[in-house]
Amino acid sequence: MSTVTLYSVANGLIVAILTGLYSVLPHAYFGWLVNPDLILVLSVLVFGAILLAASMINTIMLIWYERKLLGRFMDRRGAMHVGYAGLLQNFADGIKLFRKNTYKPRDADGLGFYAAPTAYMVTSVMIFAILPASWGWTAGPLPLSLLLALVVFSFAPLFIFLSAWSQANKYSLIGGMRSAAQMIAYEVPILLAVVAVVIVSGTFDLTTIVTMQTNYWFGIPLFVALIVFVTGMLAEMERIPFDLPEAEAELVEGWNTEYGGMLFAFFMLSDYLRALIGSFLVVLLFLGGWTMPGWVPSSLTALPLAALFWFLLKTYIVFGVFVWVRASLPRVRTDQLLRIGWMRMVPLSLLAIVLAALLVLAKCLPVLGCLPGVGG
Amino acid sequence: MEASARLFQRDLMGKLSKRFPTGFLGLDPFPGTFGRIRFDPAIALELFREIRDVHAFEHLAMVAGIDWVERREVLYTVWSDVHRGYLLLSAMLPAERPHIETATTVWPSANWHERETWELVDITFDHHPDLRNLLLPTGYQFHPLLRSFKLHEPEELEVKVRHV
Amino acid sequence: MTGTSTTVVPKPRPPIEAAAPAGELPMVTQPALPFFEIETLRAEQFIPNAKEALGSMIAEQAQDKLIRPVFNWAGRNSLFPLHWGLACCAIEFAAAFGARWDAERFGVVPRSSPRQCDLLIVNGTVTWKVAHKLITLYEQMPEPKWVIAMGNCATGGGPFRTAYSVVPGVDKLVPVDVYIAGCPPRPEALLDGILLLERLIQERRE
Amino acid sequence: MSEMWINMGPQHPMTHGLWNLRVRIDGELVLEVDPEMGYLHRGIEKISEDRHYNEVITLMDRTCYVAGMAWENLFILGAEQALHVEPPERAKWIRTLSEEFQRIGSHVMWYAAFVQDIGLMAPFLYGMRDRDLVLDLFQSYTGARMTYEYNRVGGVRNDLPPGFIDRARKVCDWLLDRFQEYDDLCLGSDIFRKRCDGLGVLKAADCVRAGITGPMLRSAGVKRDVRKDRPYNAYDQVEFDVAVADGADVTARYLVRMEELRQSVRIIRQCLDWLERNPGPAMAENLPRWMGAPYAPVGKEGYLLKRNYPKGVGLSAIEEPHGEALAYVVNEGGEHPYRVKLKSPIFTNLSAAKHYLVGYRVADIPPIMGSVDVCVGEVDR
Repeated sequence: MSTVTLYSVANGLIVAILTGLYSVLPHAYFGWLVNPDLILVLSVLVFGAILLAASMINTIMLIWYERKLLGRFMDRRGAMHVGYAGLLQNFADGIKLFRKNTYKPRDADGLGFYAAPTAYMVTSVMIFAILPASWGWTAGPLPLSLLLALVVFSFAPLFIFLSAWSQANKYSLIGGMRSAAQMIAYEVPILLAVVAVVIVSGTFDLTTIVTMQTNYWFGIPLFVALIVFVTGMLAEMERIPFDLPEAEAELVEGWNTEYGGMLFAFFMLSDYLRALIGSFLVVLLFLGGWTMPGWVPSSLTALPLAALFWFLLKTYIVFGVFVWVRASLPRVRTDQLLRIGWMRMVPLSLLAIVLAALLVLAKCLPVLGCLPGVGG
Repeated sequence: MEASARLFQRDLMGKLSKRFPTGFLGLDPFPGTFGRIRFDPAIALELFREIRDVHAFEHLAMVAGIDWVERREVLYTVWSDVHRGYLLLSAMLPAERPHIETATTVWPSANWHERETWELVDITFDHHPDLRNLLLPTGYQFHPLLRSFKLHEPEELEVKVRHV
Repeated sequence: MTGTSTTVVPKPRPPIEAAAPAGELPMVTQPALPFFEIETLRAEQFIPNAKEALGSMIAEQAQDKLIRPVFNWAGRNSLFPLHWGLACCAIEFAAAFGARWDAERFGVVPRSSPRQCDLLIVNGTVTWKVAHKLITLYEQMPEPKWVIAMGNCATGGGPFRTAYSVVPGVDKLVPVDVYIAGCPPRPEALLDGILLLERLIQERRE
Repeated sequence: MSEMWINMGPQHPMTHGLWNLRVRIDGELVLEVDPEMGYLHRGIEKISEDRHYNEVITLMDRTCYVAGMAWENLFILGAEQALHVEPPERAKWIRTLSEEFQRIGSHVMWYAAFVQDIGLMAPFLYGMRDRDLVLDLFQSYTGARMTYEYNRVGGVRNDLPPGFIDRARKVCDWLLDRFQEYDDLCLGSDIFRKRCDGLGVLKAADCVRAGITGPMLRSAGVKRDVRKDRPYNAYDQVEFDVAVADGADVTARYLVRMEELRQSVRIIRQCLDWLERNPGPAMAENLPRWMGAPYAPVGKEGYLLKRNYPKGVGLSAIEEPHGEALAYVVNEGGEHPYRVKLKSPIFTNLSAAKHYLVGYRVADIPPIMGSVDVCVGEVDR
């Protein structure tokens, strides 16, 4: 495997610029330019900037994709007139929300009101530094990247509840309560489903997990875990049928009722960032990540961004399934949702763990590699 | 009108005049219904009970108030699933302080109808559980469906808007 | 640097012809200097931070030419109306978001919370009972915001203008940008009104 | 969480109109409700006293804006009774046809709004799409999508245009297919059944006591339908079944409305057959000029003449898409009605809100209120 990663690219870029500058400038005064600490800091910054830009653009395209797809499910066209096929629609929305004036409702708690969306956004973006999008698109080897990603992912209920409480609005308070209950209820099955993957792969490193899926996708032997994970992710992302916290019909826009302008944009963007993360995780854990099927000619596999392309393709297909679900299912009720979570999903995920353990014990996993058309 | 309906009408008239020798003022024919009972407001509650329990008019469809300038009429329209027809009950009230016993104890659906009639036609329903404004803002002091209340083009009125 | 900063605002240039006495040809054929240049020259002599004043003028120009068009473009293309149905026109309002007219093509997406909206479409009869709630909703919307009076009732009371309970025109309560005629206006008319508003936003200078 | 009052309205996605549902909740449990009406009170009954009979129709269209044709029919029936006018047979059939089309339009609109309440997004668009087809038909013979002003004292304004009947038949076929699709989307979904079964239950005895009418009453198993019990227009000559269900819950109301849609198509087909076979005038002849046939009087001289027209009173009842609606029209011999009293079915259905909302959860309020099918225009008038 090549060692060219996103971080190494950023690092190389910084090193080249700094050494170039250093070579033309007087050495006596500019020795600090080639200080390794400075290079490290700058590389991390550049890495972060690239990552942020890539994830933001991806998210905005994801919103566009959802709007267009949802339009098609609804027998209409979605955004059309801003840019080609409405591609610039979300940029217009973003700039407009940036332009709106900021305010704080009179009774709102100032710190919570401003801090919650920011923290929500920051934690969502943070996960992108952890998730590998291809063998090169990583910060570097992270042996516990899966665990770290899930930990950061589960911060959200805290911030949602903080924002819901600090708005001093009854609707958002109800929404926040629901959201917290829902997210905590669905953390458990998600983690248990991940345990099944970990049992089979024996590692918490996402890159290794993907590499192990070269022959077969984990989604096939761990089908039960896949179902549990996708359902749990739907709940974590607060999408229909589990979008109770934002239930438009009874709670006016749910827990972000009082937010407008840029803070609302933060919430909106974070929601889609989390949707993107959820799709990423499904692809990484169960659908073979960036590994390409065997029928792809090797000349294409060798192309520099082929792995990234396949990964994004899979992600968008998975997200398309989420949109499909959103277009065709009604919303469940809070008690039903919690009952599904605790009484269906948790036993199912335990079953998935047992199945995974049996598969490992019976040593029948390598057999699956012989199935045609399944994996690499 | 069908013969059976006419028969029922005559039967009803006989029974009611026997039951209420003074308060029952007559049963007028009214096209498409079993007729219109005129009654004295003093016997309102007993009449409602009688109509519902004995004659099986269990559905109160409408309560209407009409301002005849010198009098006010209050009109109840009831429906019977047994007889399949409407019956009108009408009482004339004086124009000064018109009031009648509420029908909510007999037909709970009268609640909002009477609130509406109270605020629009200014007929008070005694012992109503919740007589407050329904359609008009709380504290509106006019009764728009009285004949004395005239409508104006907006240009004839001065509109003062106070931002609150 | 001094503690206080004064900004020089260019005054509108007075008409040159008006300076000449009536009935007499002006002697000077050369055009006079633009007024604000004279101001600047004088300012350079007397005001120490005239350069900054000039810089602020340039910044204003840049805002005029670069930033404002972008903001106006964004505001024009992303109007979020408030999801609020008042009366008859609300049904046509909903139809405009249906499959046949699909107002989302223009980036118009209704939101339920006034905080996230920038367009109040008054789609129906406004009564005095709901008037102060309408004003509250309008005030809850963050700036910049616009109002469309959809239909005859919102414009001037419509068939109910003589009624005792109806506000004869919502412009008595909130400032209205676009009026749409019709009782109720067809969804095409609503879309036309929205496009008209978009033109107004595009030409906005503020 | 302690108890608190929340205001659902006047600007709230649940209300589908301009009213306010004050709810006292404990956590998610509803303890007490208090509907607050009057935000759309436009004084239609008062304005009617200042208008010519044919001008009142303008107001009737706007009384209930999703069922304008039904309210026109209602008022015209009362006015004709009060003015002692009998419309020709063909006008009655056209009115029956129009009312059934309006019922389809209203119920499909209800479907669109109701499924949105429980979170189904796409069917809202499907409902609006199919409603537009019905509105196109209305437009082809009345000229308007929602506010028709089509009925007149003594008949209807104009006859059906050529080619209408074939078009209407095609729309009927298309709609029947779509109704099946609606059922597949809703009844075929487990989540839908979970959300709606056993919700907002109001048993037959309670319904009757609370004065509830329409699909809500029939969903409790009471077979009361004004079209059958007290036929008006041409309903005594068409065949149809009264849709009833026995669940008395939200699902039952859904089933009743869906069955009514199918029955409406059945009635419309019979009407179309009759109208194809029987040409004739759609307007009564020899009407006094002030009655403004076939158009509303433009010049004043038409009805400023002194007349000695008989006084009269009319009580009309129709089965509006939402339930039993009544109009009481008093004619004192002038060109204006002396008093028009309208009774809206939703008015009483809403007044019983505490019977079917208390004890359920906040998340249940939108589906229950959706199944009541609130149109505030006719409640507040």
